[in-house]
Amino acid sequence: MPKGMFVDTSICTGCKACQVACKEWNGLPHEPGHFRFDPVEKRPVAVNFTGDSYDNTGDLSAADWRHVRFIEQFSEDRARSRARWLFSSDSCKHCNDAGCLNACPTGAIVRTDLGNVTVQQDVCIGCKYCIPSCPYGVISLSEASGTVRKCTLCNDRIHNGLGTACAKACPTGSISFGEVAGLKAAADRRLAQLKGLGHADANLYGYKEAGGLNVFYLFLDRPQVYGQPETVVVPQKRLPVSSAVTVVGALALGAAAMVSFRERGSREEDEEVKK
Amino acid sequence: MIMGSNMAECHPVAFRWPLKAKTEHGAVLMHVDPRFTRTSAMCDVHAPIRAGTDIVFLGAIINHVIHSKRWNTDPFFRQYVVNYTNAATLISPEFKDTEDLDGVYSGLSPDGKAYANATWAYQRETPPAPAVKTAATYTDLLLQKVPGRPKTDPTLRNPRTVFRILERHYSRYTPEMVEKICGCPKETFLKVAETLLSNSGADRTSNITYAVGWTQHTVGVQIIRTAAVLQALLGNIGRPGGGVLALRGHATIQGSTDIATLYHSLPGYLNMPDARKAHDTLKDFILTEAVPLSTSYWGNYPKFAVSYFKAQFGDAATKENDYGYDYHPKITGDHSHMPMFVDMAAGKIKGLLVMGQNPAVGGQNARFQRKALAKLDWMVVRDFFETETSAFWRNSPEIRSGELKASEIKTEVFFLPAAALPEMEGTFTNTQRLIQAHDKAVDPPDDARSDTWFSFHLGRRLKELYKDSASPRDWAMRNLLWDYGPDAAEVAGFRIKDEPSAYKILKEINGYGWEDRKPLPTFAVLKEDGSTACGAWIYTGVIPEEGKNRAKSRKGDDWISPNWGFAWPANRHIMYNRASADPSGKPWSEKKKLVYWDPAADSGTKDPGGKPVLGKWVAPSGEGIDFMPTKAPAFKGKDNGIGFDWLSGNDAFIMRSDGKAWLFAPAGLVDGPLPAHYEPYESPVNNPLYRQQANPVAKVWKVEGNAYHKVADPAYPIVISTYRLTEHHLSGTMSRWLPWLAELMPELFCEISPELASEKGIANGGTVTIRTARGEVEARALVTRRMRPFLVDGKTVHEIGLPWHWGWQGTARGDIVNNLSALVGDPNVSIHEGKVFTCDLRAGKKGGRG
Amino acid sequence: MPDTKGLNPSRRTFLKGTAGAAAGTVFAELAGLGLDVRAFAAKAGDVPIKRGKEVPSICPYCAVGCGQIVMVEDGTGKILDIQGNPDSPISQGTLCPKGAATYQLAVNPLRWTKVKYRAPGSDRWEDKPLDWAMERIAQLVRKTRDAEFNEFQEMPDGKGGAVRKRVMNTYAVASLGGATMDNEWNYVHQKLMHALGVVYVENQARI
Amino acid sequence: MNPEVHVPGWEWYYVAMYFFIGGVSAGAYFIGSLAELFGGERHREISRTGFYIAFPLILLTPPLLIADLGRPERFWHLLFHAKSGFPYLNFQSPLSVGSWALLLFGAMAFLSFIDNLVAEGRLQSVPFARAYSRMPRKWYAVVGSLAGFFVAGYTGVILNVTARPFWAATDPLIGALFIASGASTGAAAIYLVMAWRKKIAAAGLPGLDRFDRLAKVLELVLAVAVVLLAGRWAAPLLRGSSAVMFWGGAVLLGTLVPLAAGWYLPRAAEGAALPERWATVLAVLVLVGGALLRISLVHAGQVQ
Repeated sequence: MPKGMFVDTSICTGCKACQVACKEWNGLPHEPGHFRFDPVEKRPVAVNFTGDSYDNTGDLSAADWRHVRFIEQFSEDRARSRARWLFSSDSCKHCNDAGCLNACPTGAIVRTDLGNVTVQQDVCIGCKYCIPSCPYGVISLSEASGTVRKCTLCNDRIHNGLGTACAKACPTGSISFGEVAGLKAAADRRLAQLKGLGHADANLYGYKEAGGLNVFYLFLDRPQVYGQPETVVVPQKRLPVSSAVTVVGALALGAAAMVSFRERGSREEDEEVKK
Repeated sequence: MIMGSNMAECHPVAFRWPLKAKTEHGAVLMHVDPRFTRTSAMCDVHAPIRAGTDIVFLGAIINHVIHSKRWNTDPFFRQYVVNYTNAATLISPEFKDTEDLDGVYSGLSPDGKAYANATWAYQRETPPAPAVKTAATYTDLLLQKVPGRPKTDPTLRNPRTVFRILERHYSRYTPEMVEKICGCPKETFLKVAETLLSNSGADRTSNITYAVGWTQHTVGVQIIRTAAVLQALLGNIGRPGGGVLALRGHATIQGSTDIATLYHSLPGYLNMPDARKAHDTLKDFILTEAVPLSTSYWGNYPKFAVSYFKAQFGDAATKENDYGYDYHPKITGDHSHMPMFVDMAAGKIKGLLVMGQNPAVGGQNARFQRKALAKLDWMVVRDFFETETSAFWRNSPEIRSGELKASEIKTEVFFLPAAALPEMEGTFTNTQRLIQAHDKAVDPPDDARSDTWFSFHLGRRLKELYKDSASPRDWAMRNLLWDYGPDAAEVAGFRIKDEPSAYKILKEINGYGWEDRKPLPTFAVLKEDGSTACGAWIYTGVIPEEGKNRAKSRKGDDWISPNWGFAWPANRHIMYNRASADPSGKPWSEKKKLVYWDPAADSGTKDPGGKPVLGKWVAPSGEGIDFMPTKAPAFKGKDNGIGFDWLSGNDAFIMRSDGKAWLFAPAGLVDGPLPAHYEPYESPVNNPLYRQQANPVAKVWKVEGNAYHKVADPAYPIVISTYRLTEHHLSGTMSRWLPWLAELMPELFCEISPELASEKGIANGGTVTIRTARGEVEARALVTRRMRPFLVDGKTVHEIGLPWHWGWQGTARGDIVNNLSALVGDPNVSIHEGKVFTCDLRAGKKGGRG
Repeated sequence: MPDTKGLNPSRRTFLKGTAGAAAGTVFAELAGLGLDVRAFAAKAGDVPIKRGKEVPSICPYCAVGCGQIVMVEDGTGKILDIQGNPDSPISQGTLCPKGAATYQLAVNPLRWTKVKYRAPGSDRWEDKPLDWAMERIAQLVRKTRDAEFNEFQEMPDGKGGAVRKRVMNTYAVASLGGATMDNEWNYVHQKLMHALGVVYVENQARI
Repeated sequence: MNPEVHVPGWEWYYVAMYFFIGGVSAGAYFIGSLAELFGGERHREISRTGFYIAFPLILLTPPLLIADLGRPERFWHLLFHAKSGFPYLNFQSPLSVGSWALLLFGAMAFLSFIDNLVAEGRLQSVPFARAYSRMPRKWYAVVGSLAGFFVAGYTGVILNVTARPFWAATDPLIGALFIASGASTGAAAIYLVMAWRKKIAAAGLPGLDRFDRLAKVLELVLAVAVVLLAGRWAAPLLRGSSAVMFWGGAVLLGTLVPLAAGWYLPRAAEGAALPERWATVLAVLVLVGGALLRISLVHAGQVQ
């Protein structure tokens, strides 16, 4: 009975409570890259203004396990039909076919009985191979710990009968935590409701991607608009072909060597030389 | 309808509920605001209006409503309005409206700076014969001065009725005028008006929610009045789902207004004794304040006032010494925030206690306020972090620029570390009047102490210093009731043993019998003879019996939650909820049932024959009933009574002297009985409605360092609005020092429309400088179509927005936006006009074109 | 919509901890022929969670009044965590970003917890004992007030003349703030200010 | 492919150098083995040199690999499960398999290295020298060659089997490209070492040259194919420092110039063998080109 989260972006107000609640519960620091140090006053000073709507944290990182995106869609005349400000809170999706977990050479990344994918901090060696292996750009190296860190789906909370910290804090219920099957039923109902209200482009994201996502989304526009890839290939799916072609290359070279070294000297000659 | 508020951003958790109403019950959410904000994004309708034109928009809805078919045919509206509002009341024939006088009302003084409100009065019957001949008590005095009942015309045909005056007053507030003045498309306006109208009635209610987007104007009070008038006309007051909801900004800003640390008010909304009024003795004070209100529940004013003084001076407060009234200070003018700093700058104020406030950032014309701080002899700041206010002498912009020199600032500054909320026990009153307790979890670290600790121990030391004085000026200090030391059990387990008892203080606020020291269960038992002491009568009932603190009730339910906290007064969550039933006492509809008359219920009293008297008001939800519990709907009030005796069974508005909601305010406001549109004090356009440009009685301070811009000033052509964000709190002391919040909104930015940006050569993310006659600030440009230019009367008006949370301290820094704003305010309550003024904008850094 | 409230166990469950709560067995999902590390990872079966005494509180930021729970570590008496109170009918356990950051407001290395004093004309803070500061402030309040106390004041009589009125006040001392402080503080503070005759008493309700 | 996929932050001086040195080592070993297996005694010197090169070089790689780890002290988790202590292998992860391959290759390279020493009579005092026989040597060579191929190739598969747009788009060619480059740089290294040891055995060289040419042609073809395959993600190889390294270093210096020189110079010298001095320069170019190939591709994937 995997647990997960349903993120209904249609009722996200972009307040970022999830970002802070996540840091609070998980004891995450501010993202060091967002600050410079003021030597006179002896304190960090935030310098991460981006000009990208109200998004200043920009991305998920080892210190930012949640990230709220802001998408402004306004026509020049700002007619209501073409005036939208979309918000969406992003995190690790706890893929059923998880690129990071597949790539992990040490067994540090594990999936628990509740379906969440989490990094055992005492096992990870910081090889960073999981980082480019995540098709969603979630997992990241913490310079402080030398290990990779990401959302654990609040592993401690969910294994003690609680929901995730972000879902709990979310003022509007845009993030809800529960059993994936139940959440999907709710998501289907909400999608039908929105379609009925004329949101023709509304769609659910995460039913099929990467073997199904335990954290999935309702979007009002195409997933790409929210920065989510519309076709996801878990890298390890390509491993057999990639390996095979490499082996073919090796065989070709083997053949080349065989030909090269044989042409100039026969076994008989060798025998002679040896004698 | 959300207007004058950015609810989703500034009150995100409260916004949970309207959003639920939308997704689960199909409610229509509308946002009227100059900017497209996170609130607009969640609403079905966004009506953009030029800042400061709210009264035009709301007035036009009033005009639309009262001429609409629905309002004139659905009997609900007529029944509600005639019975529960003063629509039918006749106004003095001398009253002249703004339509008659081109923008001002009758009664304006020859210098145009103040109104006399005599001509705004009701027409009344002859006063009744007094019920008492001799006056032994303050109540008797009130009984001798009961005015005649207001004259009415329930048909509303008389041109002197409030309704006809209102109708004429708003007749030029048309959809076309909205388009012309507000810059809002007519169709959008009509959609808003129609939605409100169609969602009001017997089985539907509409709510209007506002915040400081309405208050921070020179017409702030009148904007809110306009909404109240509209809601009264739509029958949306006193009913579930209706009302005009204020979203306030600080954790207990409501509590600090109820138990006022405000110059003009005593706890419980009693006025501060005022040397400008006939307040020479306690009797004068009571008569001056209570006579105009005696036919409402304020008829109990003497009890509230005497019990207040008893709570201040205890045994020393006697009937003979007017309960210590003579030793209580009187105000002599406007001592509010802005004049406080004007007087400070003039050297009149020598010492300042700053408690959890940061005027160096949050004060209007902040540069002026910071420079005023340098004139003090001493200042005490209590806070968590080294606020800009506490550090003004060290590293403020004025020090850095050399304008001020630390060596020349003679101010002695104390920084006292404050306890954080989990480090002390106490109560907060939220924006719904709900008193909630927070318990002490841990001791504050090191020398940090609770605020109550500070004031209590400062008082204790001062009492010690004054204990041998015989001077009358020290009488109040000597006799001040100051017994809040903790019981051993209250501090058990904590390091700090001299923390005053929050319970004892709250018990005094609640009130108790002077002899038995037992808490009072309700303000109905207060006495005017000194036998009860009560700090703030409206809070009575929060400690109904010894040891029981209802602020600590923590049992919620799905609706009213009467057992979660305590909503003053008397746990009433929806004020004037008698209006949720029709005049005959029946619920308006099953769907909107809240409080109603149950004729079969046992009232708890017996008739002379010993049979139980049947009939009382009931509320199955557990809601406190805001009415006389057994007064039948058909009851006729006593003409020569006061308080509840005077009010009839359908006078739902029990705090009003006529028991009605006031569409027209014959008293209580200094700038007119009806709201009229005035342009902001600084505006790029002339008032298209009246010759009178701005509020004639607005408060202005023409002092050095506080220059104002002219109307349509070519040097300052752009409208600016200041506001807040979800990610920060006010002046930033509680958010900019938290890296978790600092990184969410790191720097000051300025929201600019692409149209204006291209006109000024501004690139997104670049630096811009905003200038007014008061100061200059630098900000990062956020170019966005969420901002738009307004077409006002054929002229393009550009508007920019600046969130104002930043200062030079903390972990998120930026220029202080209030360096731009001016000291100019609403005449009723002296709140400043921060939501709209004018400025100039250019690309580049301050002082250069870099 | 899924009811998020229902997904949270009641506060009491949380409070007492859950001895019998489903112990999460962590096991590695291993691809192919990899070693099954289930047996070893199962040591982490009882996934540890922060636990402590839970004290009900209220959010210190805006006036919505969301419920909070402060978790205090047994033994050390340190704040471990501050989060929403699911029992609150106002907030149902939710918080906004500021409310969610309350922990960092209380537990923050940048917070000042000692008395600081700046002498007239000085360019630096110095540390002072609390008791010294309290006594000095009391003396300053008394001196400033006594020097400029008005028992009576000439007031306009409305007819162009003046009339002597009892005012019992001082304009030399002012007080600012209060909207973020307890009702109890507001009460004792206004009481003290009025007893001293201070009339410049204001808080954030005006701005 | 999602351009927002995170960048691992692999440093060129650790990871790309590891890829490169591992490639040279594996290539040298591979050539050595093949020369040993198929080339007979004529190519004895080539095979010896290959084995002499492979082991010391592969010894250099673990420090490089470990230095790039966030927690270097935990490097052993790559082979043994941290909690159980048992050997750990994740077949889905080229990095996991590659770690074992590296270990295996290192072991074989060590055996071959010892073999060489014994064969050259440098370990006469060591007891087991007597146990020297040709059988185990061939076994090492076979197993070592396979492992070596793996070491040279898996580094490319590591890059290909990620979600970074450039690396994913160039899948499945980088593994083969790295193998080809490993062979060519291995050959260059053998040549240089032989030149340094003054053991240029004329009889063996043509075979090596021939193999080298074939490897370079394969490398060239694959390099161009990689760019074509990268398609819209090819930008880092078309502009900027990676492009210079790739085209100027890997393609031009590493393959085109040596190929052209190998074709032109002998003709210019009228049939005479390539002068040793030129050949040395060309071998250095090949090595530089091989290093730049790894650097440019490791870099390109972290740009796009």
